[in-house]
Amino acid sequence: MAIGLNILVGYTGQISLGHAGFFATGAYSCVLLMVKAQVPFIIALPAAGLISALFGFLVGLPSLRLEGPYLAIATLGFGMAITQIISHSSFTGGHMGIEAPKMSVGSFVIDTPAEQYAVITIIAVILTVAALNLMKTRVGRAFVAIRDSEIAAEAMGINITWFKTLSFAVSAFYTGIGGALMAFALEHVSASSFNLILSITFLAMIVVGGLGSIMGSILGAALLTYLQIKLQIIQEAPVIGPLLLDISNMFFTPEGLPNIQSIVFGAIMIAIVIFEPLGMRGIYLRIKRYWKMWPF
Amino acid sequence: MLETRNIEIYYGKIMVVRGLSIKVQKGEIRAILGANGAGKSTTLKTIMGYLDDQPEKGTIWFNDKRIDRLKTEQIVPLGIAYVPEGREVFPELTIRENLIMGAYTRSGDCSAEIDRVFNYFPVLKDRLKQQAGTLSGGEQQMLAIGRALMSKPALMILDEPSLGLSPLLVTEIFDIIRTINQEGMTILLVEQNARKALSVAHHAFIMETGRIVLEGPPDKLMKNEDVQEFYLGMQQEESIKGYQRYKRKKRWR
Amino acid sequence: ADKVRGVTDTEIFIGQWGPQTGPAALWGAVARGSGVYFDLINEEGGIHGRKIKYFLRDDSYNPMKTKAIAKEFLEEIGIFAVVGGVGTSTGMAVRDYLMENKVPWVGPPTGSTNWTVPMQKYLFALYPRYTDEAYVLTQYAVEKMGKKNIAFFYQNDDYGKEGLKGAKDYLEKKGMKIAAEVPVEPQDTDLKSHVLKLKESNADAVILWVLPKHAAIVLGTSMAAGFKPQWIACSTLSDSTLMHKVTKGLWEGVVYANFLDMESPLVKKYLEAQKKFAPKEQETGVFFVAGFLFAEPLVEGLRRAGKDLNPDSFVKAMESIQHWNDWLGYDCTFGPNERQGMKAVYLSKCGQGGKPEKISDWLKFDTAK
Amino acid sequence: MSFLAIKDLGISFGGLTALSSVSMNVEKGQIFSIIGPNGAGKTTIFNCISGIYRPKRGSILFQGQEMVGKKPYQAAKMGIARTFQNIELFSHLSTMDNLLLGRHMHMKSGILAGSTFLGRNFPAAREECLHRERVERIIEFLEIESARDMPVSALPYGTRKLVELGRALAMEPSLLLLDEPTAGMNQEEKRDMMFWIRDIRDDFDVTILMVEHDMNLVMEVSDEIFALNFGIKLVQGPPHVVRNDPGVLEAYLGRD
Amino acid sequence: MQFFFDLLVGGLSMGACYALVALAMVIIYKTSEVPNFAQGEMAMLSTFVAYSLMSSYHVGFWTAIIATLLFALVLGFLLEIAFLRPAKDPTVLSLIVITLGAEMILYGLAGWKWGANQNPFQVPFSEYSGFRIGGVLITEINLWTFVTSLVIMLLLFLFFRYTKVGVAMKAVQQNAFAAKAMGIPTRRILTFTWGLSSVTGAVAGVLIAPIATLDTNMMMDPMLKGFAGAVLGGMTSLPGAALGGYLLGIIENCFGGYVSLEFKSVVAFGLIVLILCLKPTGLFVKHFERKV
Ligand SMILES: Nc1ncnc2c1ncn2[C@@H]1O[C@H](COP(=O)(O)OP(=O)(O)OP(=O)(O)O)[C@@H](O)[C@H]1O
Ligand SMILES: Nc1ncnc2c1ncn2[C@@H]1O[C@H](COP(=O)(O)OP(=O)(O)OP(=O)(O)O)[C@@H](O)[C@H]1O
Ligand SMILES: [Mg+2]
Ligand SMILES: [Mg+2]
Repeated sequence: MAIGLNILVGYTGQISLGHAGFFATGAYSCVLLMVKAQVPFIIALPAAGLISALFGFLVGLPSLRLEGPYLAIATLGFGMAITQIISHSSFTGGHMGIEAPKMSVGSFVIDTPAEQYAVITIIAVILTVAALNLMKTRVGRAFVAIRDSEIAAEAMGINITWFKTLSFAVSAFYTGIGGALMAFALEHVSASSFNLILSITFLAMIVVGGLGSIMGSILGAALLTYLQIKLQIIQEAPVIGPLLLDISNMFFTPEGLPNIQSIVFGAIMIAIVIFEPLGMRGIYLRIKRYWKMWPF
Repeated sequence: MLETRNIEIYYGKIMVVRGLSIKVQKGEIRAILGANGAGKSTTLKTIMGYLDDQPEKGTIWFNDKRIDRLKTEQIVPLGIAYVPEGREVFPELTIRENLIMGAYTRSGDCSAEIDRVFNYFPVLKDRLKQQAGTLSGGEQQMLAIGRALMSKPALMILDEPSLGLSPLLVTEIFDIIRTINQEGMTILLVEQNARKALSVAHHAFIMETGRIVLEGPPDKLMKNEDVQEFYLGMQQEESIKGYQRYKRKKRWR
Repeated sequence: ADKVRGVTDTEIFIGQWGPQTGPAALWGAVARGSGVYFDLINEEGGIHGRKIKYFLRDDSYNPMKTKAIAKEFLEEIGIFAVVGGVGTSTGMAVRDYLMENKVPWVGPPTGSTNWTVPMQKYLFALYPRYTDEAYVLTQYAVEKMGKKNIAFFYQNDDYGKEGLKGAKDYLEKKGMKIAAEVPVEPQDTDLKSHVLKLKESNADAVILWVLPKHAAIVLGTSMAAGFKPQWIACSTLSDSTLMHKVTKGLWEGVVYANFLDMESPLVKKYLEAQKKFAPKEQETGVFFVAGFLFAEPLVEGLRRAGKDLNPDSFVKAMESIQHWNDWLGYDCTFGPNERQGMKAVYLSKCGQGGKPEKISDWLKFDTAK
Repeated sequence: MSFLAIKDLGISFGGLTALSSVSMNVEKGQIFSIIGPNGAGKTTIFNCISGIYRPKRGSILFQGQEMVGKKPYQAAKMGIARTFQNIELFSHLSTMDNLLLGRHMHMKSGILAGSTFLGRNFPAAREECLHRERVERIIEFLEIESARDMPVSALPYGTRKLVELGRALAMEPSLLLLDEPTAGMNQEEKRDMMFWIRDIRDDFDVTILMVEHDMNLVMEVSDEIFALNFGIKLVQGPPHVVRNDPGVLEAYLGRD
Repeated sequence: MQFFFDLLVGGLSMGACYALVALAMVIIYKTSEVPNFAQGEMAMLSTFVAYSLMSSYHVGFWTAIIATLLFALVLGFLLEIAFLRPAKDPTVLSLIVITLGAEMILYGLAGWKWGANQNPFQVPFSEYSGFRIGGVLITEINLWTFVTSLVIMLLLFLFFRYTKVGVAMKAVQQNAFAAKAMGIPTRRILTFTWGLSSVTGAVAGVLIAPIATLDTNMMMDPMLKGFAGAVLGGMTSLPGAALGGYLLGIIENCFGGYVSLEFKSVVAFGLIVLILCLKPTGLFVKHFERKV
């Protein structure tokens, strides 16, 4: 659910390294609501989003006066604190995490992977449309304005304090919902999953997808998730696999080969920024333009 | 001394400067006048090597050396100083540090130059330790010009030096321009204040949508009717009185 | 017969996850060790004509990824059983999922009680429980080494906490008090304040239930602080050559628990297999060999299950393993109500140059209590 | 009671007195110009009025309300719009979006309404259409149609100034602060600007407070001129008075 | 009391390492406004180079260190030239992403090459003995760490304050456009800062490794703490960053010693958030208000 972060970073230009924290908040609050308070899924999901938003709001408050690296550190602190607290509290299942119940709408229980996938897609589509709409109208424009020039934005009558915090909250809401959905997809939540690397991956997703573009966020998230799965078994790939093994044997250590994941990931992030600053959206736009010109 | 031969400059696919040739002779002041968006600043930036892969066509020569496609940091040491449009001081450095940066390409002590700058702009002297970003608009403009003087260039390129200056200061700045020119510096000037520019220049160009449409010595240009109307604003009286808004677009086509 | 997932006429699919990258990659050797073991078995002709096809996946010690891997195992590859799979929180993320889908799982390489309490039909644990291990270690320290003031330095998660519980159980029984319990967070590198806490307690022995890295740092830092108790280490720190190397010799004299018999002739055979199948493998220490250990009972179970292999026949076969000793561990025993296969450790002391010196026989847990 | 009454305004920056005891009254419907040498404190006055600086002493009464201590966005809500000396546009946005941001205060849709519309008839969409129309009218008025969908960072300086003016107009202010509106323009463009300033005052019914260095323009359009030097008032009065004031001549105009 | 002084010494020596990392980050931040997240990994890789030289090629310690610092310098140059320079119209965010990408690449490479093992890092001075001041032991390595960090800090400070290149580095950050107009070779300056910063970071790595043992994850925690220290000090101020690093080390140790070990690391961040709320640009940097 990179959309959330994109709202924050892409649109208001605030950098957060703590989104894993919101992700965790969303996942845990949704699961806990359902397990401990027997709240039905359709209520627990938005509630989880709102709880994350609340946290986002609270984290957003100090962020008002911070920017750049200062903000990054503050949010990083939040992300670390949240996971630390979760993993030390027995209410949240400690390090072991907790099992997530099945999603259900009314009496209809969703349990096959296909159904699960469908539900998640539907929710994602609804949220995407909402985000697209939001960005086209007053609130969204205000977010962008703040990024470009705070002074001017304020002179337009935009209450920066309010909108900055709001952007944090909205972004946290999205991330929280994302976290909750993830909890259901994996049927388990566990504190140690929500680490700094996750936050970085989020950031990578939106950059790869294209900053300030909602379509891009989705594409980016999809691509990176796909790669994450496929790179694991790179040794099994034809041609490249044996070749890499040979290289490993010659210059590196073969058991270190899985680290190639991290290398490829890093390389992709850099390549995208260097060659296609607009990310996947840029590529998409270019293809679109190309087809428009076709056959000329 | 400086010469552009038939240069064409593009922003992406849009041609902004279309076959421009200008020459600046040693010891002269030359001015480029022109409406908004004519491509004046673009031309200067290209001369200074700011725009990658530009000019698309044509060549630029400085003292018989080809300088197009050189990097800015290679061009400056040849003896060209540039005062960009819109001041562009180093906001968090002090005035002193700003000036020192102006002399970056020169080695050795630069206190003599600093004194010379303070001589031209005494205001700056009182603010030696103030951060440049907190200066008023005009003060920043003075600093920008002073900073360019620090490198003792052979050619100085100024982009709208009078922007935002009070009338008194505009006069002063042009006096200074004339003085440094008399001390031997060649000057290329882009200006909106045509009257002032023409009063100091030896030769001027008028630029419209990427082309030179008129050039010559100032007294000749002053006599041109269009120049009078659009750049010197001599016939404004009646149209204002009549509250009539009319515009003659598409000139010199 | 019906088609059984992960079993064909010629192959059995076995999966394992393990951190090959990231902060816990050290343990990744376990999963690679198992791989070599399966290669060896296949070379010897497989099991009832079937070869083992082994799937190793990297989860970077991230439960979220482990879960994704488990799903891949079941929904895409279709494996018969899981072996090993380092990590408690990672394993817990998939335990119920695997059990619901009747995936036999042999030998999760940690000593968590969660594997066997409550009992899971398809889950066979081998690694001696941390609680029990800590119990006997403490007992040994008090009874055999005459230590009176014992402190406990543990990683602040279930791994460390279970160890702590075992130690406290023993001390409580003896009416003794623990000198200090000092937790360390997995990501910490600066342990000065931890050491000062330990030093304050005036402990004459400190039990370590931490990562090798932290063990090394804490020994070094203690040395610098002039704090020199008897160090006693849990079985995850039982690679004394490695520990001796990273502590630059400080490990000498440390007493630690072992769950795998490095002197067994099997080890030699296994290391030869490694030379053959994974000649470049560098980490052939205890963790790597442990990868063999966790796979041995699985293979034994597969053998006993015979040609007609399915999860339930496998469980039956596993349950028939009683006091089995033809492996690296000790006295493997399962039963209809017994899922903890191994219940003993022996102690060693790190001698000169990191050479392990066995100082006790196998200490069986049930007799200890 | 004056429309805008500044009394005894003073502010200093670390030892430097930028304004000392400045007082002025601006009447409704006036075009009121502030002139003065560089660094006199003109922009500082603007910054005080629009809430960006907080003056050390003095008061600013706008339609009877105290402005000192108000935040910039509050000032904007009360009907004060401004342009900036160094142009502060939202450079990644198009001209259209920039102007729509000017309408920010007049729009109401919040997060919920903003994110949940599907067709033209939802309130947020309707509101959006309405305001777009208004903005179109301003674009037409300033003749910047060609720039409507261009990102403002690619516009020439003069056009950017116009966009900024348009954005201020979109706010429908009752007081408009213009900081050097014609800097960087040539005579012809300045002349256009002069007409616009008058038209704006007449058609949009706003009071205009302007800082400008072009004396021809100032003298032509101003009803009242206030001359400032080193944070101190030199003179105030109609153009012909100020033009011939010896203090102004000496400090500002020079012998021309 | 002795307990407190012990904590203090521990805090100071760890703080010195944080301070070095913080300095390294500040150097790059000063010229490009980019917090360099690859800093830790750069240091880790350099330390591994030193380790390999010593253990596999039996090079002497000091030779290895000099070779390593050279390596670090070149690594810094390379990263800048290969990754940062080609970026078209980079925003701060995209640069940050590049450093994150570089971080992942370096981490992956190190893991690939050196595996996951813990390695002992030998130094010719003792980790365990040293001299005592009133019962508090200051080990040789503590002393080395402390002195090295101070010397480097001082050198850097003088460099930035008094040399033309130093001032030019600041100028590049504030207005690269104008810096070019002054004839400042902005790109070369950037490359140079990366080299300088990389060397500073490598020193930190070499000083941390003997105590923390060397593995690919060694620098993760110090990197974050160093970053936090830099932010605490104000991100653009060298003395601020160094002090921030020291402070962080001390606070952490004292909190660990007196309050709770569990939340030791988190508290450091919590505290920073608190301080940032009160002083948004860190302790030692004047907030610069942009004038309009
Ligand atoms: N980055 C850019 N991308 C695309 N077009 C640009 C860019 N910068 C300038 N232009 C276009 O190039 C043309 C010339 O601009 P330039 O700034 O050179 O004009 P100018 O003569 O200096 O005008 P002014 O008097 O307003 O400064 C303008 O039409 C402008 O829209
Ligand atoms: N934030 C600040 N910090 C320090 N000094 C400031 C600050 N803002 C303004 N000043 C100083 O106050 C004085 C007045 O500045 P101001 O910008 O009001 O001048 P101005 O009249 O608008 O001049 P110009 O016509 O050149 O724009 C200047 O000397 C300037 O250096
Ligand atoms: Mg221009
Ligand atoms: Mg001003």
